[in-house]
Amino acid sequence: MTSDLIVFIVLALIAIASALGMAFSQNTVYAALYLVLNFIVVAVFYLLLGAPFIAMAQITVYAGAIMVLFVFVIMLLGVQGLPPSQTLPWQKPLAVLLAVVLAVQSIYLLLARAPLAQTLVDPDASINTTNNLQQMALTLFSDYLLPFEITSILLLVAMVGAIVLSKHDKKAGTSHDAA
Amino acid sequence: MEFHFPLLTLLTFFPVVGVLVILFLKSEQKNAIRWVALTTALITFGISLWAFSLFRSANPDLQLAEKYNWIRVAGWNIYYYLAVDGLSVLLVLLTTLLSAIAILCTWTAVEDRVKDFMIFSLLLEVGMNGVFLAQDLFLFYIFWEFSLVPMYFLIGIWGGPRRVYAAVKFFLYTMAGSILMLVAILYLAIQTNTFSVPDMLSVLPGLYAAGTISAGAQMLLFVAFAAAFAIKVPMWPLHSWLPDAHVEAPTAGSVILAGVLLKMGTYGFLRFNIPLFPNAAIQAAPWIAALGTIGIIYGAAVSYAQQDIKKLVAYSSVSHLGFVMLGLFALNPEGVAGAIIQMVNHGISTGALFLLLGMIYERTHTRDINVYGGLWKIMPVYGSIMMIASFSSMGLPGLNGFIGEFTILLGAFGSKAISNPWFAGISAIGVIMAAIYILYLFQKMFLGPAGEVTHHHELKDLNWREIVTMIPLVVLMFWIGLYPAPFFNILAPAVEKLLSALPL
Amino acid sequence: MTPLNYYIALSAILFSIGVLGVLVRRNPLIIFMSIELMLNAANLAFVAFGRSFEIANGKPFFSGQIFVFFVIAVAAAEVAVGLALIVEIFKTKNTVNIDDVNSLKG
Amino acid sequence: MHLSEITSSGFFFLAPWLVFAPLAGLLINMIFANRFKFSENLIGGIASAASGVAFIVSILLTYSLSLQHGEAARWRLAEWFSIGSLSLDWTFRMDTLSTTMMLVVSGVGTLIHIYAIGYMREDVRFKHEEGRFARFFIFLNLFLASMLVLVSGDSYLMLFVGWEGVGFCSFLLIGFWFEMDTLGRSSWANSNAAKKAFIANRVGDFGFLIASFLIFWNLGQSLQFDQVFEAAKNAPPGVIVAITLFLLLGVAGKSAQIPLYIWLPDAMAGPTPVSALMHAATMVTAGVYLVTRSAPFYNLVPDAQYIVAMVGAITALFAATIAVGQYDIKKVLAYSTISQLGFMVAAVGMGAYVAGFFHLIAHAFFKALLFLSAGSIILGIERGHHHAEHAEHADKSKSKKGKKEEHGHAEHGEEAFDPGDMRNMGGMRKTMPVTFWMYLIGALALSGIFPFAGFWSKDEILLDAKLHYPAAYWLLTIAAFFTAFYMGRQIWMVFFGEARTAPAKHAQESPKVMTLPLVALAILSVGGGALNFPFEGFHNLGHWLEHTLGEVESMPLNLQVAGVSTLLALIAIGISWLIYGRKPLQNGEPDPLKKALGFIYTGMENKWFVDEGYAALVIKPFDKLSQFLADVVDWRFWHDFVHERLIAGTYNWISAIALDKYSDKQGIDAFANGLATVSQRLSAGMRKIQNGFVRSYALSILLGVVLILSYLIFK
Repeated sequence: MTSDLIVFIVLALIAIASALGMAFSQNTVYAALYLVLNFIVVAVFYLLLGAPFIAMAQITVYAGAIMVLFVFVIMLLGVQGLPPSQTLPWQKPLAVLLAVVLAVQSIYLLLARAPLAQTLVDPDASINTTNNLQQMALTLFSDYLLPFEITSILLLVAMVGAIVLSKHDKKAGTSHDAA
Repeated sequence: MEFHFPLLTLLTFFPVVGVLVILFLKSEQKNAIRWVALTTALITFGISLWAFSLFRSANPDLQLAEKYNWIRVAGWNIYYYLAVDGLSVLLVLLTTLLSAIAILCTWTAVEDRVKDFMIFSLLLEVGMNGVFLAQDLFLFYIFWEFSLVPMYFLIGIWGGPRRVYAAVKFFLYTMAGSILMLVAILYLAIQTNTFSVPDMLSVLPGLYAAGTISAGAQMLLFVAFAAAFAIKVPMWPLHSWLPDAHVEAPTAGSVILAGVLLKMGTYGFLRFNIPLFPNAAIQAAPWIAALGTIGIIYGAAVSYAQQDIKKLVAYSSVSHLGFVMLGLFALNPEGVAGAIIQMVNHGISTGALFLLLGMIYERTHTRDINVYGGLWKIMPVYGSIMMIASFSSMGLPGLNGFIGEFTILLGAFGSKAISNPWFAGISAIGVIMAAIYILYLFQKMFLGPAGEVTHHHELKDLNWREIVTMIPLVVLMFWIGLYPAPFFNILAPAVEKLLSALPL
Repeated sequence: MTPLNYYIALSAILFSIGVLGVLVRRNPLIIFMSIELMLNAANLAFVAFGRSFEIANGKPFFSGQIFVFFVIAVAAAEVAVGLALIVEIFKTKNTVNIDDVNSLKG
Repeated sequence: MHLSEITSSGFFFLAPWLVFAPLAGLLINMIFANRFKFSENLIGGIASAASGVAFIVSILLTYSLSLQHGEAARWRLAEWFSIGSLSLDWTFRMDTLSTTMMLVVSGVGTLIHIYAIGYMREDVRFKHEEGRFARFFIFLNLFLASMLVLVSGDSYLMLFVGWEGVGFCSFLLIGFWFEMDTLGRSSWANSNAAKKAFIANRVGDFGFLIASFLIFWNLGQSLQFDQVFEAAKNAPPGVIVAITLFLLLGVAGKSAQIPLYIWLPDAMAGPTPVSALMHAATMVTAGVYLVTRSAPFYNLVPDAQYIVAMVGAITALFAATIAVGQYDIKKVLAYSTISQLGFMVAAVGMGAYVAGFFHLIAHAFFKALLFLSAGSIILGIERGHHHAEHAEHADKSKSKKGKKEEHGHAEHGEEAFDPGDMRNMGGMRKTMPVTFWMYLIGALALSGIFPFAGFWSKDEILLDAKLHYPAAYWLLTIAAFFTAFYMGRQIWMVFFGEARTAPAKHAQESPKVMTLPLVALAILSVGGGALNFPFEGFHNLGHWLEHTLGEVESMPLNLQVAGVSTLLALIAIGISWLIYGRKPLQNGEPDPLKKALGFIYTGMENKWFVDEGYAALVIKPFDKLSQFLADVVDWRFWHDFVHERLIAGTYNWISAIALDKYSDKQGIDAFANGLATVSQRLSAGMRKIQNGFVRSYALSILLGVVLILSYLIFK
């Protein structure tokens, strides 16, 4: 058992634990913090997989920006837990069952059917060089230029959408637009 | 492949521009919406004229082609392939013209949800243009089904009292036929490894000759395609949806339905059934001629018994399209060219009739023929235009209907494929019966003493907008009737090419 | 030297936990976070597969990472709009219980 | 390939103006007349001038033709269309046959245009529809244009365009007063008459169409006259028989022969100039023209010729008997026209084309004269009627008068006064002397009295019949007898004795614009015989037509035939004097013949119940059939039963069973309801799933994912 395998297992346990914590914590703020932890662990995995840029992006965008947004909203809406509910009593057991089945199935499928599944992933492989980031940038801005630009439009649209949604039109409710 | 300006794409999708502009307008700005829609339709018509100016009628092949790889999965070659030839160019012009006219005729007729109406009208135009321009079966099928949706809403939202019933029926019937066609398309594509029709045409004769596709299979494929098209035409006895749809549809819907949508069926026969399955087409010709003949007589007889003016004209469509089918399956140049001309004629004449009936309906809100009478005295301009339209529909020489009917009957009479002059002979009785039902309509509405409806309504003669709506159609009626040579010259090379491939 | 298997299994487990979160929780914020978790699981698989492809072929391969990059961007957009929607729902319904937002029922 | 070359010499380039001139007149009147408030004289003048130009063009064309000794000439205006082997042009054909028709059509047409100015001016006033004056002349010009297309066409299809065109104009003009009947009462009668005429014509057109298909496919894939006649020489006779018989159907429709003649009497609903121009002088003779034009076909098949001749002869006699029993002055003339058309058809059927054509021309003169005079009489009586009414009104209270005027002409009096009924006339030779003399000339010409035009033309037909078809000869001779009789009856009833009603007493002579054309036609009726005197060196028409028809037998005068027919005519006139002239009919007295002939006269009076027969045998069954097809077959069976019950119902039933076991009773219902029920049931089921909880939706998605994955694993 090599050292990086040990690192992997420890981190993986942390990731699973934090994910479970997020999913089942009654306090929304705790849930958000568990998720941040999970994101950070995943970022470490990215580093191990030779993707430093993605790891940084994960931390800044996800663990940073997005989660801050979440926390803002949580603070805005209040942190009170929800009372236990009697609706859909069969939902929970069924969901758990299906989720487990899904996990088993997908693990099986991915491991048994994926052609590269037996590859060893080595964090020190020679191709993981310092110009990794540069090469990735080159790829991003040549082959993937169009999707990249579209992403910018998407973000713009999302921005506009968020603004429109939160803007309060005083006349809303009087003019019913048939369209 | 050299790059040229994608004119046909522009032509097909230009109405979408109008839709986008309308989306930015408030639904209260009804006039602005109408003007945008009309302008869009007129520009589209202009584009079609532009395309027509680049069209070389002496060339029998597909022109202005735009062929791009679209989907390539597992040996399925699906193309984005638009092109036009002599068989379709007139129908494209007819579509863009009638779309503009249909929008113009709803100016005051539709006051409710104008925005939606115009959006659907423009989207419908996209679908129709696509159907006539697509040369790839996959693309064709998409446009074919797409054109159903806006029509469904046009009937279902702005129609008469039983609109939902009519819309659902319209949708289900045409859908049911299309599904068989889809299966046949997939089978063909698997056999030929392509969806492009011209490519198929170069591969298929070999497959037929080698027996890869047996004669029986060819017949089945023919029938599967025919099912979709025959319902759309509609051929007797599959016409049951037509009166419902026409009666309930708003005027613009009826105009487009009669003028263009039905032509999609006959065009399908012309474009796909005949060239793709030549042997089956020749075998089936007498049967289809028989159905066409029955349709002619039956439609005319049933039409005469109607009390509802729109229903009367709807059944007359069954009769007229029987002529078209008869001409198509005469499989000689006279018959096929006559059938194409008759498609255009029917679009013009029946379109005009529906427009005119819509105009009077807007004034009186009744479709009962018995309450009318003596309108010619009260509305002389209306009466005169109606007279021209009715007699054009009846096939009076000098007007367009005659040219189509005469060439069709002449072709069918001497057709080798039908090989029996009786069909044409019996169909010619339809000419007499056309006179009977059209005169019945015209007399009951326009001649005789002033009817009951004139007591309740102050009937005003046509206004300028309505006259302008009618002028292009009336001009075309005379043009095709008196000097049809240019139209035939456009068709002739493509028709000759189509027929020369048949093993007759 | 970690086998790719492990990463894949981890990714599947994280994804299933995300699914579970979506299914059992009634707080839209947590559901949303679970969705983010699912995206992350998928991202992890992307990067891992990309990496193993790189090693197997012996040459740099970035498509996996670039996809993750796009997913992150989309997620950001999604969160912006989604949170705005949640705030809006809260304002009109005055609740964050997703079971109270069931006006879509037939 | 073309047997007669496209020509460019002479005045032939004017040929299109035959059609363009009337069209120009029509367009001017259509566009400007009502907008700029043209006076009636101007409108009529434009229309008459247009017609006159056509006449002048006809003269010039004839002149050019005579310069090249009657050699047929063709003038191509434009390509019409060509597809496959079908290739057609707008080509005008000038040969001796067509120019003769042009002269008759445009010449008589011009006179009638002029007459119509006077006639319509009063007619529109009597009917309070002054705005329709221009419309009449537009239609009249349109008719002239169509008729000239008919006679000048160079192919069967162009002929057909004119053929249907005149039928269409006939529809328009018969239905000119479409909202009333012939007496001006609000009614469907006139429009029914118009419809009947068009449909009867269409039946004939059907025959024409089939004939042209046969010609095209069997005779060298052409419709051009020279080409098909050339090809006919080598064609199997069976085909030619079929062609000629289908053409005969067309002739029967257009020229009002048995069995399609029924529309012509009703066509008298049109204004009188229309009856004169179309339903006597020109349009109805188109059938005769068609047979003459197709002479090369008919000459090949004597059997078909025999059938044509007999159809004509039987029609001639049949219609003549009906004419005896009619009271309406125009109806008598209408049946007389049918009868005379029978003479012509019989003649051309016998191959005596010149005789038939000679009669056609003479008939155009004297029948137009008779009709126009009849119109003059009717208007004279209308004038008298108004005069009498005004006198009557003067006596009565003013309030009643005002009320009456409000109601308009249609409701004058308790029973509408019929100005065309001969029982309302009498003694009119005193009140309308000019018209009387003109009518008398026309009647004598029609009866075939020496030396009027009708004598020469009719005797030529009879002589031909005697030589070739004795049966036809006897039929025609008896018909000639009846002709003289009913004309005598008419003269005595209308002009002699005392006026039986006040309007007839106060009748006034017509203005000059109407009487002058009468005089012109009367002169032609007197002198028309000179066209083809049966003496050596005088067969002008015969020699002229020979250029087109080939060798024509010229008939010398046969004193026996002429003597018999003249004698019979004189006897008939004598009998009519005995019955109607000696003791004039009194007002309200039934026709004296009725007592004498009993049920035979009832038959004549009721047109042998042919209309009723058609109604019972053709029209009713067709109505019934159409109703049956529409209501029972199409709607109740096909639309409701098969589609709604069987297809939609079965679907509903199945879905009802599948979704709700309790309510399958309502499963079989109309499609609409059924569909609604189906969707309701479907949605009732779906509601349980569609609970609005997003979580459970997500659960179902997950379920789907798991299932798909299971499939992937276990497949």
